[in-house]
Amino acid sequence: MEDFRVCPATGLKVHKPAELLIKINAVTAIVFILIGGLMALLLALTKIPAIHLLPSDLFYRFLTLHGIAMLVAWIIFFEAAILYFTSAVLLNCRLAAVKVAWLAYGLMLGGALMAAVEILIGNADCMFTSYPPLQAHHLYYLGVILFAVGAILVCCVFFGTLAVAKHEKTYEGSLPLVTFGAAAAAIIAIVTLAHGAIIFVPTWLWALGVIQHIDAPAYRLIFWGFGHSSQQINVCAMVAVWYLIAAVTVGAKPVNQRVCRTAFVLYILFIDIASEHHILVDPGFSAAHKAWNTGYFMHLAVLASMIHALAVPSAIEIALRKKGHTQGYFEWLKKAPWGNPSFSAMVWSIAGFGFLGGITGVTFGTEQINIIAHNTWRITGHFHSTVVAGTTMSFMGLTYIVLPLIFRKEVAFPKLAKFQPHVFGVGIWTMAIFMMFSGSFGMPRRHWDITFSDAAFSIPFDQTAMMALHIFGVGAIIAVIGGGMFVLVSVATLLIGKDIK
Amino acid sequence: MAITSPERLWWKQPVCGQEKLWISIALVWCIFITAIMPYWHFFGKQNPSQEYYRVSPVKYGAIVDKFTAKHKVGEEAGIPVVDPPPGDIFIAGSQFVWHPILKLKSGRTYRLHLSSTDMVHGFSVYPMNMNFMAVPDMDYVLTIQPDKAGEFFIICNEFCGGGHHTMTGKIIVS
Amino acid sequence: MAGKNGHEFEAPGSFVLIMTFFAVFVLVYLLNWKYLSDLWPIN
Amino acid sequence: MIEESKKAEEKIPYWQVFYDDIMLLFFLSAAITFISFTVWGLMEIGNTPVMPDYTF
Repeated sequence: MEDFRVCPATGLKVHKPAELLIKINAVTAIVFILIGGLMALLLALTKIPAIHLLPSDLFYRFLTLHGIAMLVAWIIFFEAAILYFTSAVLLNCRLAAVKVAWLAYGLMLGGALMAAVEILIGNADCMFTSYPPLQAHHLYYLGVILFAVGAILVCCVFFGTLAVAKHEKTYEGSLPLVTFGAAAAAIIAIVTLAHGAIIFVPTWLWALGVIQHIDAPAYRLIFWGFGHSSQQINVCAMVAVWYLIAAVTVGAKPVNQRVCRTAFVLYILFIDIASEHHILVDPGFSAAHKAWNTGYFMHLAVLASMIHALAVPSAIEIALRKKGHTQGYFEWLKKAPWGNPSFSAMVWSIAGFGFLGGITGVTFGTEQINIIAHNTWRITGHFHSTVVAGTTMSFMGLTYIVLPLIFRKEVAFPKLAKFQPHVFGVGIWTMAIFMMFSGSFGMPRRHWDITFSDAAFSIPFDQTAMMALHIFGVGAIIAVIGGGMFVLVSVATLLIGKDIK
Repeated sequence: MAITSPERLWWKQPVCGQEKLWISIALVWCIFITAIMPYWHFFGKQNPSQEYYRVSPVKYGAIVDKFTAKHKVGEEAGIPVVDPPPGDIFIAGSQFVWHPILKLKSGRTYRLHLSSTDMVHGFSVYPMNMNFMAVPDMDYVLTIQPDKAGEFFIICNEFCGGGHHTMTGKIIVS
Repeated sequence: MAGKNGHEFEAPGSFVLIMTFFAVFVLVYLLNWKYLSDLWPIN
Repeated sequence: MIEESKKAEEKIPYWQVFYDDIMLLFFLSAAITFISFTVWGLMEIGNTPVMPDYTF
């Protein structure tokens, strides 16, 4: 068939239209990480008290854009690429409904650009959360809705492809574990985006003047069914990517399929109710609702993460021990392919998500402990650990695999690529840790001026926390450099990388 | 491999001892961190309040104004200071100030009503680091018992508009 | 290759790592309860 | 191998069939989230009593 090519390295049949969609979604994602990264640099330079670069209105505007560009556009465009890759490519199958996939891409790009432009021209200084009664221009909400519809279509194409593969018998038995993980992500995505639709459509009508009032507590409830669950898409996608990178870089096999799949099933069933974490100190909800939704069901999803936390490293360890690195406890770790940026990005991702993001997430998600963490900078530090040190790092690692495999280009500047995950990792860890450290003194998030120079009371903030703010700044700048290296290597590979034939 | 289909009957593959041990430990831990939440509700002293009422921002604003007028003892930085007896006390967040300033007595019990007259605000007591949400349309009643004397500042920690970073308030405990 | 008879520790290094992780987890978690209990009594 | 052919005839365990049923997992996921988090939460907001009057 003309529509397919056979990958010389893996023997996989690659559907050419799917390949093109993977490429375009991945490239778009990288454009958005560039925009978001630029914003990150400006925000960090404002946060450092000694520099305090931006005026307050631009700070809040760029903070909103940073959230939309990173949390929504970069991550979800990349996830679209992952969904197409894990379905069409890994299952040796054609992509179902190529036209719908292009429509989805168009909607997502149009929506993201619409929201971004509205933010930049000052019509939507409302942060990612846009809590009513704070109102943005109606086109901002429309942009978010279009993006969400596009993302739902991506999931539909993914499920369609699974059905096609099953029907055309392009694989036998159960789905590969990585595809199963991606399916978990897609399931969660649809539940999440449904919440987004339920809340953003009325909010859009409210901005248009059709609806008079949006109930603030109800908005907060349903918004977080979207806002927090959308991060659980990332968790599933990231864990699937861990298994993928471990398989490709060291030939790791899942130690036990039943255990690994059970962990994904626990995610599918229970992780969405973790949205409760955002409304733990809100009026309107009883302790029963709070404790139930953060309690045992939710902790089964925590259990799932803890299962993966052993399953992935032990799969890697077993594979490396088989290669002869058997001495002591850690020879395998020392002799691991650290020069491979995919591998090192994956290790940074596992450690970052586990030690920084996971532990803090469970801690802050405890009903009572949330009182000392809610809306402080600890929360910001927490989700920079999960979404950046975790998800983004794993996606960076995957990029180094996708470049030769799908784009068929040799990675440009291999030495730079080798150091990139370490630079980014050191930066983002420093940044996230010191965010959390300052936050534990009560330093608020989304705050332009922690010296309170224009406020009624200039609050003498703790000097240790103020010092930590400078270390945070250094970490943030290192992280931006690491991110810049990633964009540079990717773009250079696309433009001047040698073709692989 | 994780990127190819597993063996046909993957369910029957036995779980090795190491994984079994870890899953057991993790499960016990998850049960513990679940049980500690209801436990703390009964035996702990710091719990999110379960008392809340519907109230329109206009009505809440009027109640806070009346409360302020009744107990006003002075003014600081243009914000009225009140010295109410133990019982129901009120604070409102509005763009961009927390008012009134409350004078409380250590060791006494107060029912602190918290709400907003416009946007969603974050109520953060510094340096104690105690955080709650002030949501319009909702009166959140926190039963508090200040046990340390001193000056406590209130920071708004939810973005509420352009002057968000200037939004502060004060509680004085004697 | 894994778990043929279901009882061996075939990845001892990973087990050490996960135990380190668990120790940090427990420590951070309990420390936060301690910080919480320093607040004003509130209900 | 003899063992292999035997295995091929063996019925697929119930749980494995369940795990392979992506649509069922999707419906369970949506049901749990909507019932436990969203609908219950909205009911609690809806049942909030009105603030009593305070006279000073």
